[in-house]
Amino acid sequence: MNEQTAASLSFHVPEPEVRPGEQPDFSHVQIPRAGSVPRPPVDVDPSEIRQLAYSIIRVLNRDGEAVGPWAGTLTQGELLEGLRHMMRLRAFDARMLTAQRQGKTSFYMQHMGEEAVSCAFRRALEPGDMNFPTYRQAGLLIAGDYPMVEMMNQIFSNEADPLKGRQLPVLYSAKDYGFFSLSGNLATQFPQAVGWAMASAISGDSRIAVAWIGDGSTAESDFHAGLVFASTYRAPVVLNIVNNQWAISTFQGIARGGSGTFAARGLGFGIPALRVDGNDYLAVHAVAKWAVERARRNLGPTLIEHVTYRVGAHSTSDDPSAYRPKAESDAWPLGDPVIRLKNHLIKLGAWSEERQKQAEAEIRDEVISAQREAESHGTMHSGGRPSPRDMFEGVYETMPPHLRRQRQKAGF
Amino acid sequence: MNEQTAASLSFHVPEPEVRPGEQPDFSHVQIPRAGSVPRPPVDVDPSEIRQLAYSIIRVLNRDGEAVGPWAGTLTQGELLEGLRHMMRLRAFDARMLTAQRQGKTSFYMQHMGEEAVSCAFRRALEPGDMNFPTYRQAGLLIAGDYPMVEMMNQIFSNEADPLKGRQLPVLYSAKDYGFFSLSGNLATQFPQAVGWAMASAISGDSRIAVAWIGDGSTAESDFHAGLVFASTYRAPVVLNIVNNQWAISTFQGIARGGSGTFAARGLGFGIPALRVDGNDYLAVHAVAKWAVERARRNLGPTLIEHVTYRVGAHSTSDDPSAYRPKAESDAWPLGDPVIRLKNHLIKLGAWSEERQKQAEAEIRDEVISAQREAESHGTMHSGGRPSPRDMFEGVYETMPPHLRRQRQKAGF
Amino acid sequence: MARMSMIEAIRSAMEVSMARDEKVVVFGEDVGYFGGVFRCTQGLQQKYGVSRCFDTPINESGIVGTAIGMAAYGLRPCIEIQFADYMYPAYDQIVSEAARIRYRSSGQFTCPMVIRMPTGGGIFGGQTHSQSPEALFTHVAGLKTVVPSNPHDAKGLLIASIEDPDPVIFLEPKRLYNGPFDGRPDRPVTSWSQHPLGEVPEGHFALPLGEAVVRRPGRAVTVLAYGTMVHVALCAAEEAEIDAEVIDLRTLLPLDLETIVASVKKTRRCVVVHEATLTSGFGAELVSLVQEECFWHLEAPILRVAGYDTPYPHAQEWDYFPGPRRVAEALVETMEA
Amino acid sequence: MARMSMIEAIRSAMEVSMARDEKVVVFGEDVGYFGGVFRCTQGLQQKYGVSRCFDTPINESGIVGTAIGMAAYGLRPCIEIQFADYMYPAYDQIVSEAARIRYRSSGQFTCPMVIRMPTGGGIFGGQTHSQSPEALFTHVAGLKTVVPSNPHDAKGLLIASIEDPDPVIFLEPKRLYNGPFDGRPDRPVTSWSQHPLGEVPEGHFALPLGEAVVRRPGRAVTVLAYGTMVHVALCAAEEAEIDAEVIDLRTLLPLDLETIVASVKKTRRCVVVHEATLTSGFGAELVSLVQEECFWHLEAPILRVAGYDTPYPHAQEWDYFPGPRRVAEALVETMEA
Ligand SMILES: Cc1ncc(C[n+]2csc(CCOP(=O)(O)OP(=O)(O)O)c2C)c(N)n1
Ligand SMILES: Cc1ncc(C[n+]2csc(CCOP(=O)(O)OP(=O)(O)O)c2C)c(N)n1
Ligand SMILES: [Mg+2]
Ligand SMILES: [Mg+2]
Repeated sequence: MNEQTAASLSFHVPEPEVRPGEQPDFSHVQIPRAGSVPRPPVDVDPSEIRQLAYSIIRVLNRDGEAVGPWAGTLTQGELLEGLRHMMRLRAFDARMLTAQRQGKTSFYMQHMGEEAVSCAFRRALEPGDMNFPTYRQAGLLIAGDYPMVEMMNQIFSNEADPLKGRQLPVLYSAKDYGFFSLSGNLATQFPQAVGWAMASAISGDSRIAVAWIGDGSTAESDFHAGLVFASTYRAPVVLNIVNNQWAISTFQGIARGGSGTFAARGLGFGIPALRVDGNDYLAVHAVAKWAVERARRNLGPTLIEHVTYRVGAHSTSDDPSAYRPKAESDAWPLGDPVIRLKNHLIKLGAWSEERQKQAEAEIRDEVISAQREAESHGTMHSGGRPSPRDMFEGVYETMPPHLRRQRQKAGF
Repeated sequence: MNEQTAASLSFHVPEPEVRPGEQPDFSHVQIPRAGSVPRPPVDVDPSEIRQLAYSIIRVLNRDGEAVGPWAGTLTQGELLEGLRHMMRLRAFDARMLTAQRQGKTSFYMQHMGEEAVSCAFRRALEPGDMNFPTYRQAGLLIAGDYPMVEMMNQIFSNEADPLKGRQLPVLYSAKDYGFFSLSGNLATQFPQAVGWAMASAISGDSRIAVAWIGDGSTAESDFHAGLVFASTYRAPVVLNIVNNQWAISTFQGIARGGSGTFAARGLGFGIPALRVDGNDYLAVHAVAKWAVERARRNLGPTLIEHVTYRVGAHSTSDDPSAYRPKAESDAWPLGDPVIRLKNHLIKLGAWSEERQKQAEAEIRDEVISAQREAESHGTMHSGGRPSPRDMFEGVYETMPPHLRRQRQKAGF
Repeated sequence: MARMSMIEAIRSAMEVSMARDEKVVVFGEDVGYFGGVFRCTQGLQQKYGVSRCFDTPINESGIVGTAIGMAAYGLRPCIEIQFADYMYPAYDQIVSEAARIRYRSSGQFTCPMVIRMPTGGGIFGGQTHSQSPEALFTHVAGLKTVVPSNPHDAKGLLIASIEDPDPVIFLEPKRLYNGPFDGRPDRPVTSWSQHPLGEVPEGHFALPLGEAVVRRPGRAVTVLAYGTMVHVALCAAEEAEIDAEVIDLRTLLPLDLETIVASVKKTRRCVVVHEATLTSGFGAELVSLVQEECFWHLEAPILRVAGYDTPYPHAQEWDYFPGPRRVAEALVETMEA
Repeated sequence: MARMSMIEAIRSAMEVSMARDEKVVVFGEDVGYFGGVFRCTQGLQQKYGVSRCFDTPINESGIVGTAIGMAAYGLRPCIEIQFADYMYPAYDQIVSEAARIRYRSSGQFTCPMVIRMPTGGGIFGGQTHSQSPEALFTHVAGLKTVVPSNPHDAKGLLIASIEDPDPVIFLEPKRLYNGPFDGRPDRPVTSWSQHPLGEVPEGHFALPLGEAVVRRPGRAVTVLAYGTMVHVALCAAEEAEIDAEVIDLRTLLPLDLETIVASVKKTRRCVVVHEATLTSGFGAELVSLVQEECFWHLEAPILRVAGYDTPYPHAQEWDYFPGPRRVAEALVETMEA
């Protein structure tokens, strides 16, 4: 019945281009020229912009100039502030990594190389909008002026920890700053964000939700759940994929499979999908603004893939030298977001290497003084811990009898 | 910061074109001419055939002729046999619906209107291939010459039931006929099929797997899990979506959302996606053959959306007149699969209305005699039931002590 | 007061809640236009519009996940999982998310929501329309679990659940939807219109979560039951002619341990009944608590009558179902111990 | 015999199994090239190739679902869920599918597979790297559940699990990976190289599922424990100077009830210990069985020491953890009852 002979099948497992000891190689990553991708009107028919899921929107060119139709969404003052946000996040990370090594906290996760994504996106939001982030979007807090000392209190699980020591370090929650309680379980926030957005629409509100997920976590089923509901109810939500090329030890090909891009996952749902240079502060902001406006104007969800690179280890429990070449991050073709924005501002004549140095020193001081304050409330392995009594509180609004009995027996 | 005013959001819930009491309307369903969709080579680059996810492959035209590049995959003898398979399935359904009304079984689910999908697909498979079906693919059994009397024994939960009364009627299992044990939980079979296919590839085998899912169930997360794994490992599997327009009371727009088609869900995974006229026996077979060949030649998965219509109720527990116009199925523009194949064969001069009548009578007799035999082993509400002792068997290969104690205490 | 079936009582609870509080929204598979496969939400979309009662895609994790987002926003979702057997795809959202959001955010975000789901067998539903997964919820800190046994309680408890500030799992024994089933399928079905607990206040009324009720006072042995098994236990007590005190737990968590302990200290014997599989069922927790609290009063081992540790079979449903005969046997065994 | 940590013993079990039977395949998140975040699969890909040991997308339902398909095909998947806390997305595939395929197909299809997952706290992992979900498996007919407490058993039980014809949940107390942790975080960590049970046969050896072992014979009270709590219980017995008989259950289902009953009938007292939350934990099942079987022998209520009914907190980990002090208190309380 079938002409083909019964040749043996064979099993295919995607492999990264290179492994430790080999020469980093990103020649397979296609990067369009800055300014070359068109900017459609926000009410465009999604089926007309499918190609945006296969390109990369970029604003900053090699010479540090902002070019093309996506340029011009931020003033110079805003850009200077943006640079400062990214620098602050980077300095914060550096201090906390050291604090972890010193045993002041059990765990930390850094953002090195990805600072532009959350910092620039944050600027496109209004007060009242709600992010449903992953652990790698602390830039939303920094750029939203959440006090660093509060972040440190959480990281140190000290007596001033707003989460009372209950959560793993970096699993922040900051409702008033539009930052939803972080989960340790990947992808669960995706349908939650969509639900929050649906609730806003149901309530005739004007606030929107923003969902965040990593490249590896798009494989999780809740990514699908989020897309299905967002598509069906045209929820006012922006769905962000941060493709930093790695998911702990697995390269993005394991999650992406035969697909062209992660953004393309949105096309099957009729959701407009854009890819953006995640190391380009201006491009991220422009795309965020476009998507936020769609949501706010009741035009429905947008999916954004932020193309970036995880320069550091996955977390303080990880050592990437076991699975990728050490110098890979240097070879990453989209460069460093801080340096790129700095160069742009210098090009504009609004900044200089000296002012950069000076700002770095200021920011370091700022972070150090915040740390000093936080440490005065205790660190993980010093005194000043949340009380064990707290452990029993807040499981329910009112403590049920069985928990009361348990606390009593525990003697707390 | 944002120019737009804070206009109120509003909530969108997709609604079908018409509801009970209104005039059926399928004018929004775009149906290309038979023969108009090209047939690419099986080793085509998936990114070159994305448009196939938005069209409908059709072979039989209005005049009952087989036309275009997808025609010609079956001989006249095979077509005659195919007609008989569909008729047998329809007659089987009719008898079982009656049997349910008579209390001989607790439950039944019919295939009216969708017979071509499973019957034609089955022909493209080889012995040893494995289907992971839904409850609406009994055509795989009928066209695979699984004894009808065995199906009835299962439906009647009688003493000859191959599944010993353990399963809800129609949740068949027939390993030797390439039919995986049916689950009551939607979509779980999707990653399972992919896993079976991966196992075949890992083992250097030549057998392939076939997954089945309904339009409504594509919303389930396991649909995504299946696509992700199929894409990553290029598993030798054919992934079928049977879009019969309804999921119990919800029309396909609830699951499809803003998407153009269900087939388009595959594009984001780089999986070739085809849409086919599911009421066209020849088209289903041609597309099945194409996809099966891809899998067999280690070219990876294919996603197929079979466009059809659920003419009957969801199950014997359902009454569709509560949620859709009664005459909607008459208005369905792709016609009836049995009549269309019959007309084609008449056109070919290989068949006639008289032979059709005669075949109907023969098949009815065949089904009746199978039913008589099955009923001799008992029905749900007569004697001849599987023993309660069986209830404790087969939970594990070897009965553990606690189950032995429970059975002993039960006195069975 | 009005006469209601359990379906009508549940519907009435949602209707009353939606009328009182526009934050209450209702959704699930087939729940909107059609009104649910068991018709519990019939008419709600017509009355309150598609924004407050709507159909969803078939994705239980999405249903619960979006409801969590809505609850965090400030709405009060009351959602339906079509059968309890289909809650597993949502289990992560329930356990890792709904149950923990208040705790992990130190109260910044809360999750007031109700997840309704029909449970239990007795309708020839086979293994995926018959399960009783309550123990999978009672093990999870942060959830409350409610199981009504009649229309009156169903309404009062559902309203209380919707008004509760925390996530509540609301299990509806589907075999009771239309009448007080006593576990004897050979007898004609009685309807709620014949039963005093089919009399239900029409307007708003809430029954506090965490209060059990004695359905049948007795001195010989305490029977702990909930849902369908309450009626089975009552029937067994009559048939065995044993003066059992039958307690309807109504809420499994928080549990009304006081009522239980008072009864067992009085009767000095205890039988626990449920339909879920025996091993690690909620009965085990009840046995543990009773023996911890009443050890010195007990005159016989506490017995459990429960579903066998097999999947729920289709044809052998009535062999599987822990009916009055099995309960009566346990009562006799306890009395003779 | 060789000296092995628990990680090495688990790796050795997979290595031996893969060498003996080419049907054994190993996969999971970060399991292939990298060798797993706890390094349990290190070297397996190099030795047996990417077709037999490989990385997967991050989708637990997909991992278990594809493994079920592979098992139905005829392979023997031994898969890793990175942390037990992340098994919930796969719970439907485990409960509704893996556990029931043999039964519902009347043996046409079977599901021989092992799902390995690290469990338990004590590593400052917070609520999503610390859970002990064993009761969520023991309630499910069709699953077996295994929890080793040392390298020797881990290897023997894992090999037996891989060779078992049915699905086995293999829970690995991660606090024991590198040494026999006794629940006193203030003391220097001992390593398996100092412990007799760190001595493990190098080649193939299988320990039958369903056999408990007495770790410490005693006459005063029986302690039922598994995993990390075995070591905590031993420590508590020493510290309280109570002649406790400590039983390491090893397999929760099937359970070695005989060994348990024999011990309790001898000691007449019983304490049950686990790290999972108390309510509806596996301890409840143990208490129920012991009181059913040994009622007339018991001289005191059976006590449970378990995790509190809250999410596993981060900073208060050592207040939460049921350490030797709490176990010792229960021993004393039982003795004084
Ligand atoms: C449900 C679940 N499965 C597995 C994990 C373990 N885990 C934590 S982070 C991570 C990798 C995520 O990668 P990606 O989504 O790319 O995000 P990134 O860390 O790169 O920002 C994994 C597997 C988890 N936290 N939750
Ligand atoms: C996990 C799960 N959720 C819900 C159901 C209830 N259910 C059974 S069939 C069905 C509709 C499925 O529709 P579709 O996938 O379109 O298949 P069709 O019936 O049209 O063939 C639903 C919701 C189920 N069986 N399993
Ligand atoms: Mg990543
Ligand atoms: Mg359908």
